[in-house]
Amino acid sequence: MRKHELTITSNDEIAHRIYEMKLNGPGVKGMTTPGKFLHVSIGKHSSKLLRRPISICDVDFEKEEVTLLYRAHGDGTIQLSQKQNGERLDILGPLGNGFSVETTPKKKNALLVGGGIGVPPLYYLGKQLKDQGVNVTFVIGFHSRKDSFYVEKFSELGETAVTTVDGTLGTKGFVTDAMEPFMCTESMIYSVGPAVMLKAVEQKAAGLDGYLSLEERMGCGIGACFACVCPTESKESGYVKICSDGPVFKMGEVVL
Amino acid sequence: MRKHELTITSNDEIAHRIYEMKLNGPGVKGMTTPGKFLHVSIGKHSSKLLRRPISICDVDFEKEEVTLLYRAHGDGTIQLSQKQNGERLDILGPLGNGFSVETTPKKKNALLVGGGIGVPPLYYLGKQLKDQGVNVTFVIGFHSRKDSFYVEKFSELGETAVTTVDGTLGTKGFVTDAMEPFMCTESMIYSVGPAVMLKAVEQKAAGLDGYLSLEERMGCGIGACFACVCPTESKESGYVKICSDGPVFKMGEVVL
Amino acid sequence: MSRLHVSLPGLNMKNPILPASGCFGFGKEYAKWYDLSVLGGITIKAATLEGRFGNPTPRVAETESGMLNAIGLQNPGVTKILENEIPHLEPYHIPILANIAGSTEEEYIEVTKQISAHPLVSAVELNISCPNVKEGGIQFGTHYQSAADLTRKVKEVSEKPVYVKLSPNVSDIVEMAIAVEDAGADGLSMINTLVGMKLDWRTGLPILANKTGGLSGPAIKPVAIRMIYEVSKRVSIPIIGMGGVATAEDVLEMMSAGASAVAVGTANFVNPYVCPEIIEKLPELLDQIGMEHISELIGRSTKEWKTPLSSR
Amino acid sequence: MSRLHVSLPGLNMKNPILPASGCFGFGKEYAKWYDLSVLGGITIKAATLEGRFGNPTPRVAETESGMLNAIGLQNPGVTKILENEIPHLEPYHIPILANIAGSTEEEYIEVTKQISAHPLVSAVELNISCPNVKEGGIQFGTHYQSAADLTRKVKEVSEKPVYVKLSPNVSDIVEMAIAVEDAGADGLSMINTLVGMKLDWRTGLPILANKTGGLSGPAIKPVAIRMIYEVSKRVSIPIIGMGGVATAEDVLEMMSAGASAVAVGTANFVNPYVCPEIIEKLPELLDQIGMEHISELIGRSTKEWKTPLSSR
Ligand SMILES: Cc1cc2nc3c(=O)[nH]c(=O)nc-3n(C[C@H](O)[C@H](O)[C@H](O)COP(=O)(O)OP(=O)(O)OC[C@H]3O[C@@H](n4cnc5c(N)ncnc54)[C@H](O)[C@@H]3O)c2cc1C
Ligand SMILES: Cc1cc2nc3c(=O)[nH]c(=O)nc-3n(C[C@H](O)[C@H](O)[C@H](O)COP(=O)(O)OP(=O)(O)OC[C@H]3O[C@@H](n4cnc5c(N)ncnc54)[C@H](O)[C@@H]3O)c2cc1C
Ligand SMILES: Cc1cc2nc3c(=O)[nH]c(=O)nc-3n(C[C@H](O)[C@H](O)[C@H](O)COP(=O)(O)O)c2cc1C
Ligand SMILES: Cc1cc2nc3c(=O)[nH]c(=O)nc-3n(C[C@H](O)[C@H](O)[C@H](O)COP(=O)(O)O)c2cc1C
Ligand code: FES
Ligand code: FES
Repeated sequence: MRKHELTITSNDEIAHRIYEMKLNGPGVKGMTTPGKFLHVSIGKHSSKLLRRPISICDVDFEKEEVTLLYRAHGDGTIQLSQKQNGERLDILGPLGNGFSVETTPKKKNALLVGGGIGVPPLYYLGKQLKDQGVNVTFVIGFHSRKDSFYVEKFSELGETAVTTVDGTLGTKGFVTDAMEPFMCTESMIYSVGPAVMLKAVEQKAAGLDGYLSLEERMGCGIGACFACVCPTESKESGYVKICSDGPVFKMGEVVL
Repeated sequence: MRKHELTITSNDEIAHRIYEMKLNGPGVKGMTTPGKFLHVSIGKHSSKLLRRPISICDVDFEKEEVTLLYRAHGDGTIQLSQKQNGERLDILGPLGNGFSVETTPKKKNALLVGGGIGVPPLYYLGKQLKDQGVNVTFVIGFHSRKDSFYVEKFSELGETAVTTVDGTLGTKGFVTDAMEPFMCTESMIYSVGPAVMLKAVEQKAAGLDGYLSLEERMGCGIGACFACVCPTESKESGYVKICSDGPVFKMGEVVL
Repeated sequence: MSRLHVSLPGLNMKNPILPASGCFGFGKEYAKWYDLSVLGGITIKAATLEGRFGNPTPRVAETESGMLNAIGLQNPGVTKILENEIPHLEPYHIPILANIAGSTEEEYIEVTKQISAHPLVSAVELNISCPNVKEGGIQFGTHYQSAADLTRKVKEVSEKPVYVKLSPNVSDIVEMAIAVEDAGADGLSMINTLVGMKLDWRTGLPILANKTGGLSGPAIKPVAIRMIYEVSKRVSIPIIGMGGVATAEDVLEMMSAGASAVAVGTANFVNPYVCPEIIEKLPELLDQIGMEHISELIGRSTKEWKTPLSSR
Repeated sequence: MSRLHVSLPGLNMKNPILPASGCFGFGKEYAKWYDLSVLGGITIKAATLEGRFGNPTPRVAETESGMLNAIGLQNPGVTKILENEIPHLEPYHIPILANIAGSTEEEYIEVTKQISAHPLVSAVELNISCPNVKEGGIQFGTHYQSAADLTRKVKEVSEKPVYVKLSPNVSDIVEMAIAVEDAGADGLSMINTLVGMKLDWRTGLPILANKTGGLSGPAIKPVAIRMIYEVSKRVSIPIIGMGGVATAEDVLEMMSAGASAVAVGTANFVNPYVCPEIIEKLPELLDQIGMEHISELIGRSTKEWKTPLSSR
């Protein structure tokens, strides 16, 4: 939970408007937990003030290199996509509470379900689960073939089912249409994506244990501004802050 | 009078906070007249919206390269000073009316007087006058030795007297303290600098012909917004616009 | 390009884009950069009865994503404008919106009489909101009774539709809008600049000779959007929206908030080609959102709200 | 560091910098980033009588050089704040300015009574200017008679000095400032946020669930500087200035305009270390302009004006 300057070592479009950015620097060594995010500044002189929360997608500790995957959608991420190798980014993080692979109960099988730009953190999570001997299966969804990414890399970690809304790759439909065959009472569910998707996942996986990663528009990213609250019934206050209590919550803990 | 994208080929600090920037591109070929200026954008994503007016200091037509000298003083020029080779700048220009070497009356001797960051356009002007066979003399003033620049390059064009406010280089004092010895009835005066200096030059050179280049905070740079007016007695309207009627005016034409 | 056509009282525009008053002179300068006939219309610089020299310099200062100006209504006076400026615009065949300023009711009335009678002038825009002159409009712009009275009197003499340009420096802009609508305004222009100031941190002194100035540019767009949104729900006359528009996306945002046409001010200084570039891009954006005609945008924001986060 | 010391009613500050209300929680989170004892003081999040959940999300949106927020005064209520939040600040030995909000006069009065009695609270800041709650302050913030009445009643029960936080969304902020000064305010805080809005151009719908929100950040600094400048010339109580401050240079500008201390809001989100970084840089800037003590800055701008262009 510190501020770092990391140097861009690559920044390439790997699918339609999807960029893979690698960043290098000593700050990387604290980035051990999947599901945590980096709060990325667009640049000191930019008229875009607020930082962008981006999940850790992978870390190479030997090279001191973190990988981020992001979609160039709005002004800020479009500006990020124009950055050149060698430029430095001002980054806070890792922030939040991630998927705590070591301290949470594990099961033999893990089903990792992600949609669109919610997919990236599942890669780092899947890698760590596999290292711990868990049998990982991925169900990842995209809008269309041209938006899909990392399918091969996921396949190297475990069985990977792909869905696309338009049917141009894998099964036509949503991730929730494709997850059933891979679920069993032994499965631990991990899911990242928009709230509507998480809600559907929660319903499909009723009765199973799991973790969900939420997203919301953020101000501070560190729990001070109350921009990112989400209602919960399990806490006296009635809410959690996604940036600092989450973004990862136990399934059922928050009201989606 | 067009919009160009020029590529930075060098951007070096040549004196304390004084940068020499070279820019390359086909747009350079129209930059034939000294005293005209370029209206330089700090960058599309910068929170600094307004363009900065910077004088043409030199042009190499073979290389299609224009040289600008600027002082990194406020936020905008500091951002300019951080630009790297290969980055592209969005530039309007050349704008305004410069020192029209070909169409205005010439004399055998020309005395070019400039202070601080008013010095750069005198270099391009001096070069052209010399090419036309005029005998050029420079009186250039700086605050201190560490702020001084281009002294040798000026000396190659003609006799060059330097003044500094603190006496660390050349004569101690202002340019107006040092110009007298170089003035004769045959001299044409050309001067660029802050209004107070131009006023003093005008007084010293009373009776002689000459041209002064003014500066003012600008909006549009092309005559549309009326940000940069200066009173004059010679026009019915009572004013001139520095950006489009100037920045160069005949001595005596405007009320300083 | 008929999918961009919009029609407002007196202003039959082939697209909804026109330069904002004071940011485009009388068109002459920008006509050297591109053919003005591509514009939906043009708002010309404020006219007063006599010529005015305006404020001392410096007249502009830069702020974060914005600028301050205190030009002070410099203009050659209505007679010279009619003689020397407006005729130059004839070849472009675009509607002309003539901005009018004054220190007294009488001055507004007299200028309106003269300028609205010119055959090339399509409509007038009452500038009751210039923050940069002591005697000159702002007193009308912040008291709604005076604004309504002035509007009524100007309407009586004007040969063309009258747009009233509202000041954002008020506690309740809806009240003001309703007052001038009731007084007979044919349309509203909003917003004028916010009053602001910048000091040199080294000296502590104001950058502008006039000390305060009008804040314009992208910095103020959220205020403009909010005001247009609130006013458009409460009046039935059309709104020419402005305040910080710099891109075609901004135009869509402002029309969604309730504007029927959009004026571009400060952005002309940043990029002289901004108006034609916006106009060219509009059809592409309409395609992206699957919309046939630009007028379908107007007031979309008042439809029921759904959380936009889940739209990815 | 005594050259940075400033003293305001109830607030004896070793430097003029404090975080602005709502942008720093109750200090706990930022205390993980740096030692809060370097601060001149701290403004804590608004307290209401009962706990409030606030508005639905999204609660923030980004604008050019600014942001909109519509948090909606979420807080656990004054009792829990006194029990669970304020005690955490004891170790830092810095003045605490407690921000107070409410829907009714009675609520403001009751919260003031309770919070001003806490020994760690140095002064209270009456938030009569929150634009994001329907019932909650803004009606006091735009009507100067209500503002004055409320100030008087709160002063009667408060055990600590009272600062009134003014809304910039008014036609005449000077009138408002004078009204609350006359009613007994010990100081002013200004400015709160401007009301703004942002729409998604694709859907035309507001980004914020609350539709409108409060605009903060560098975009609004020129408005803040202007208002502080105008008000400081007309009142004799001190002003805590805020609105867009992000650098030490901004602090000098704001104090020159007339502020006696400066609060930093949005900039904390951009850079969590911004307050200590500003504090560290202030002496260097004072050296650059040859000034011994920071309090000499206050109100420099009202000295006679000289054209700054010729200063190079
Ligand atoms: C914990 C977390 C992890 C995330 N991980 C990733 C990731 O790995 N890869 C990726 O591409 N995206 C990720 N996102 C979403 C990403 O933060 C937004 O897509 C991005 O901020 C949008 O910025 P923009 O400049 O494109 O959009 P703009 O519209 O210019 O953004 C304006 C403002 O809205 C905020 N915003 C806009 N959309 C979103 C959104 N969907 N979620 C949160 N804030 C938003 C921005 O942060 C900014 O403050 C994550 C979000 C969260 C909360
Ligand atoms: C015709 C002309 C030619 C010029 N030629 C040169 C040159 O060759 N080299 C050089 O270093 N400078 C030159 N200047 C001055 C230069 O434009 C300013 O120093 C520069 O714009 C300041 O920008 P900033 O970002 O440092 O300052 P900031 O304070 O960040 O600028 C804020 C705003 O004020 C304007 N501004 C500030 N100072 C000045 C000034 N002295 N003159 C005009 N505008 C100002 C800026 O353009 C900008 O809009 C020239 C000015 C004019 C009018
Ligand atoms: C330099 C300048 C001069 C202006 N002059 C006028 C004017 O004469 N009459 C008027 O009604 N508005 C005037 N305005 C206000 C603009 O027309 C417009 O309402 C405002 O700038 C907001 O739009 P923008 O952010 O696109 O610039 C002026 C604005 C600027 C920047
Ligand atoms: C997220 C957020 C929450 C805020 N909450 C409060 C609040 O509870 N009480 C209050 O008086 N002001 C509140 N404000 C206003 C700030 O205290 C400050 O007046 C304003 O943001 C301008 O300063 P800035 O531009 O430095 O942020 C809030 C501002 C923001 C951005
Ligand atoms: S983003 Fe500020 S509390 Fe979560
Ligand atoms: S800068 Fe606009 S008229 Fe000269």
